[in-house]
Amino acid sequence: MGDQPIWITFIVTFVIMIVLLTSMAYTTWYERKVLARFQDRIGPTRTGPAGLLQPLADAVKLMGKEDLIPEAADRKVFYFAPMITFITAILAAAVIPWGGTIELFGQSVNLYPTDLNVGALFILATGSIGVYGIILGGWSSGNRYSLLGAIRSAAQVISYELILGFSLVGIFIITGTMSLKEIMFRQHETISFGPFEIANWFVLSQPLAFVLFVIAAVAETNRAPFDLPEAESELVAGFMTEYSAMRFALYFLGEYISMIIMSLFASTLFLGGTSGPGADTYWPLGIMWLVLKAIAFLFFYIWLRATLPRFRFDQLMGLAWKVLLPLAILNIALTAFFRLIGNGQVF
Amino acid sequence: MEPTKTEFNVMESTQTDYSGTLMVEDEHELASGERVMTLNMGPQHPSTHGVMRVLLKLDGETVIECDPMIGYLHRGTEKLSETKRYAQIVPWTDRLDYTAAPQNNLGYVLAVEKLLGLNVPERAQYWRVIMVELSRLASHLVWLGTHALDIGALSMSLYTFREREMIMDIFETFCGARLTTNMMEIGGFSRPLPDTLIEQIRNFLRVFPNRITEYTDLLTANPIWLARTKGVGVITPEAATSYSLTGACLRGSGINYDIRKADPYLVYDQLDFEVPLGQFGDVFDRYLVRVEEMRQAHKIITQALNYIEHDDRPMMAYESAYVMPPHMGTMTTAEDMQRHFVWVIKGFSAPIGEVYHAIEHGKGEFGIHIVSDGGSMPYRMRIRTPDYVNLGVLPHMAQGAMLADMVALIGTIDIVLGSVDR
Amino acid sequence: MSWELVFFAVFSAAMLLTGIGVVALENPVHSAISLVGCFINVAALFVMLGAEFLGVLQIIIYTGAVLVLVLFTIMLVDPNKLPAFYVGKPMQRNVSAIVGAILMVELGVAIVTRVALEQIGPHTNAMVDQMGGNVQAIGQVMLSEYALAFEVASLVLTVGVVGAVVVGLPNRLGALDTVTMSLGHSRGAEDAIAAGPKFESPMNIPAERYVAPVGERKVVMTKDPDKYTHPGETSK
Amino acid sequence: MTDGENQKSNAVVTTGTGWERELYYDDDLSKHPVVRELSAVFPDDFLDAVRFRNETTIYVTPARFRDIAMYMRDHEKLQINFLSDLTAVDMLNLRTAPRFDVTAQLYSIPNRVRLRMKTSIDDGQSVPSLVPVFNGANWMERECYDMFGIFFEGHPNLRRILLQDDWDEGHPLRKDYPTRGWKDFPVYNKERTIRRTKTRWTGRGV
Repeated sequence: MGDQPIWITFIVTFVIMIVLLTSMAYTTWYERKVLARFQDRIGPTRTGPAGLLQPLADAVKLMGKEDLIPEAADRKVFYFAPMITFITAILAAAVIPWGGTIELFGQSVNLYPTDLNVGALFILATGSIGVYGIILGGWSSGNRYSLLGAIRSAAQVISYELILGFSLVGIFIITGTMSLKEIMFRQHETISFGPFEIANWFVLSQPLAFVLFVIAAVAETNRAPFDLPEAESELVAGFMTEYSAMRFALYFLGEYISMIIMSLFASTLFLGGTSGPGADTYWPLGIMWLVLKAIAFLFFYIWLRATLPRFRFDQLMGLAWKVLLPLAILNIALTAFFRLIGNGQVF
Repeated sequence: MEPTKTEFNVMESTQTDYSGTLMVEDEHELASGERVMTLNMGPQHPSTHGVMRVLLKLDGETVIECDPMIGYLHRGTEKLSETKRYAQIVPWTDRLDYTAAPQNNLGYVLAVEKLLGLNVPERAQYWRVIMVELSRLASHLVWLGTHALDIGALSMSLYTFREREMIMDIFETFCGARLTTNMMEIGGFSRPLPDTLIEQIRNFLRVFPNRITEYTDLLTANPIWLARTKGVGVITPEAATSYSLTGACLRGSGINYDIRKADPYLVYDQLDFEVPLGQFGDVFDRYLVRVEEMRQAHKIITQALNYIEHDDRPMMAYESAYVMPPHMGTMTTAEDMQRHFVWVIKGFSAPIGEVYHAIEHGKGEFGIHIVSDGGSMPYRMRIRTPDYVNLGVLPHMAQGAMLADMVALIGTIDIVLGSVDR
Repeated sequence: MSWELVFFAVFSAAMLLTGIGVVALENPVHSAISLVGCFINVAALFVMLGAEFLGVLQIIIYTGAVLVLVLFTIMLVDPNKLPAFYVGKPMQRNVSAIVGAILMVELGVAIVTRVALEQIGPHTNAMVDQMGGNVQAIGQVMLSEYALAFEVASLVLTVGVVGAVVVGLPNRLGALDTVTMSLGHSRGAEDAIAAGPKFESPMNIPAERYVAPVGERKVVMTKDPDKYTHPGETSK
Repeated sequence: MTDGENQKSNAVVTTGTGWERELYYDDDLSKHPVVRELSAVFPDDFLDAVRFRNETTIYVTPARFRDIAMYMRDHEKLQINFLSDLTAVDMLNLRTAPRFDVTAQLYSIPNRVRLRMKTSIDDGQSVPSLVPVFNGANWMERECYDMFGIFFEGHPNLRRILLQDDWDEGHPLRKDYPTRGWKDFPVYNKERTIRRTKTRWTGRGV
């Protein structure tokens, strides 16, 4: 990190921010289009070609709306709660690597804002602060539906963060590091499998952890079928019931940014990150591979939403504590055991 | 006369419904009830299927008491019917259960025909069966879509509404209206059938079985769907009978009471179909029963259409006193024109007496009770709608359920608030 | 003045301010939010010291789990309904002042002994770097040198969890035994109460629990309206 | 699982026992099993039986309204175990007294027969509630109270149901209740509730 001037870091961060905010807007468009195809519709078509200007129209609409604050609300908390969600969601992008160090215009440029040596945990930490936006928003609305949504959300995020963390431990054991960059570059290596050379993606060596991670990631971002905090059928909109205009939009955007970050996170950890044909020689190809993997993961998110009914709250918690947690611990134990065998410390 | 007093039988009280007794307006009266939270579900809530308000008392997310409050859509149909001539009431019945208007029309029309002693031609009866079964399908499709949407299966509602659209198109071809059809007339049908109708129905019948398979593929084996519906909202057969439930709510509990079989009207005794019965009376059983009823309705429509397709007989009963004269007659003959005038201005005088006629509506027993004093308007018309009575079991089912189950329970009763509030 | 000093000043000032906010703010939820801010600043200080792992753990465990649960509890309590005991008694204030002072002194002594007397432990920066980073260092120390303490701590936490479950077990529906009858319509109420007997509440009867049968479920099909008209026939 | 071969195999009773389904529809009302049983068991309280369009109506006294329903529900052969509907008819224009007919549409699911049970009461008189016999009567009686002002003795929760709790205009399905309600009925309400406004073209009030 020290080998580049700080202004280049700022430029890289700025570019990533711009790309992230734009892509977040277009994730809403992407979700609406894909969901529409699942449901035998065509989705937005009126604003721009294929509805491509729809996110802009939505943004204008949301900014132009009246910002209502209920009388029973705790005004100050109500005011800044959405920002917590939004800011922490964006903060997590700081440790996602988009490639290694490249030479550009005679400067060496790192394609990541920072390479924290606990990068994976940093993402979990931002997630755990992000839950405050939900609880405080629910509480400060002074609405019982919001409160119920907030309580559900708190319990859900705490439970699933545990599983999210535990599912990563296997990778930490294999790689011996928590830095996302190093984990990613470990997957650029290939292993020979008979006559074939295949990429050493951790989804191959840690399939159980990947499944657990996907489930926990869906639950952590409050998406269907785990969208209980905002279950629109029983809790109206959960913690967001009383929010309107830009404040609602902040929650909305925070959710989509979390989705994108989780997709990038999963791609980096399990699907090789930027690894792919040609990625080692041309860095734009690497970024393209990462984006494609993230888009595939986002597609999976939307697929789930279009297909599955919603869990009940007790079933959700039961799933977390009775099924997923023992599996995660089993995965850790197995990985540690094989690592010991590999080190020659057992047999 | 003094109000009569009878000693109250305490022994019976164990089976009795006390729902709503715990209506504590002041929260301080719940001395030790700090853990009780009152949640007002509705009247503007997405899952109450209209303007219903359910007052819930929650312990955590467990419902300890539930009190449904209805009447936000009360339009006084029964009172209005006392000021309308018999033929004028038919459009009012459209507005009861607006997802299945032809069935409401049929229930009313059959009751009036029973009062008048009218015999309707066989062809009209078959067409009534076809239209009513289509409308039963439409009603069940709306139920399936919204019920699945409540439980969280987002796409289901769009799939079911796609098929409902085809049925609505058939209605539009048949009578010109889609939702509030005003389709049945006292005495049969007075207008000729459109040319494209049969082809349209055939089209629908061809695609529909595959579409049912699509729904069941998406839901019946889905573990989340099973977890949300199995063992939830159990009604024992005894409770179902005691609560006067009808339709799939009663048959889901395993009691065989389908008016089409038990007390056949129209030509249902000449058609071959089966009645599905559930075994355990939970939400999943009611779902299975309704899906199977859709298959049976498809079977009934196919049979009726095959029988009546090339029929050319008249569709209107010829009872000069009670039915409107034919259009051509009104235009050409003096007698018919006079009768038309009298029929429109004055209506007809029904016999003195009272009748109750019940049909198997998509949601249960739809009964019309008419008391006639011999005039051209009903002296008293009572509409027994299935949803209203079925909704009464909600407090019983909700005790001990989770909050998230409430939407499944409201959905499984299959209510339409226009029909509940009348 | 180096940037590090500026950041240190900012973080510690924010930490102190939010720490004061915890005790000074009236609304308990606001206090809890202050505590969150305090913890985040502590984490920032950890990161500045080069202990990123501790900083992140501080956020994940204290901010993300412990304080969420605390906030959770506070949210459900209406501060206006608390009995007077919880508002605070003079004795409590005095005791808390004394305890606070003692803790302060202990902390001061610890700092003074470390800095002034230069009694620094074996885990210096160089040693941490040699172990391969602070994550590895903490791991090794925890599971070798302090393994016993680590296990005892986990045992104590387990006992705590079990105790919390036992204490928190709800006696479901048992708390509700007062029942009143309200008949919304004023005229109706007078007459109906005079006319009808009062009933006991059915709420004391525990809600029936039903176990869903395992295996595939099928509907019974029948064409005979006289069959299955009695309860329980279909399940035979 | 289908069983459509022999539809008559499970007929309720065999012939000649006096409980055949045909007897319920026999022209001779005295052969009707309900009539036969009730006139034997409740000779004073069973008043009359009427047949119209193949439907049987029995009239009972209000005092034993619930007892008779319970008797028929628990009777081994009658098994009238289902309450289809419960309502009332305001007979104001048809006779002088008593004013209301409380009507219960009963049904026997095993026997597949309908029966209408009626009892006549005056305004202010109460009827025993059917809730201890059929739970479904709960909401039906609430609606009946709401619409007619009939009190059901022993009902656990007799509140208005379709109209709001503070409805102060009486009970709308009574025959002396004007269709547009009391407040807009000019005879009773001299002050207009809808304000008179001048229209633009005619200048006349609406």
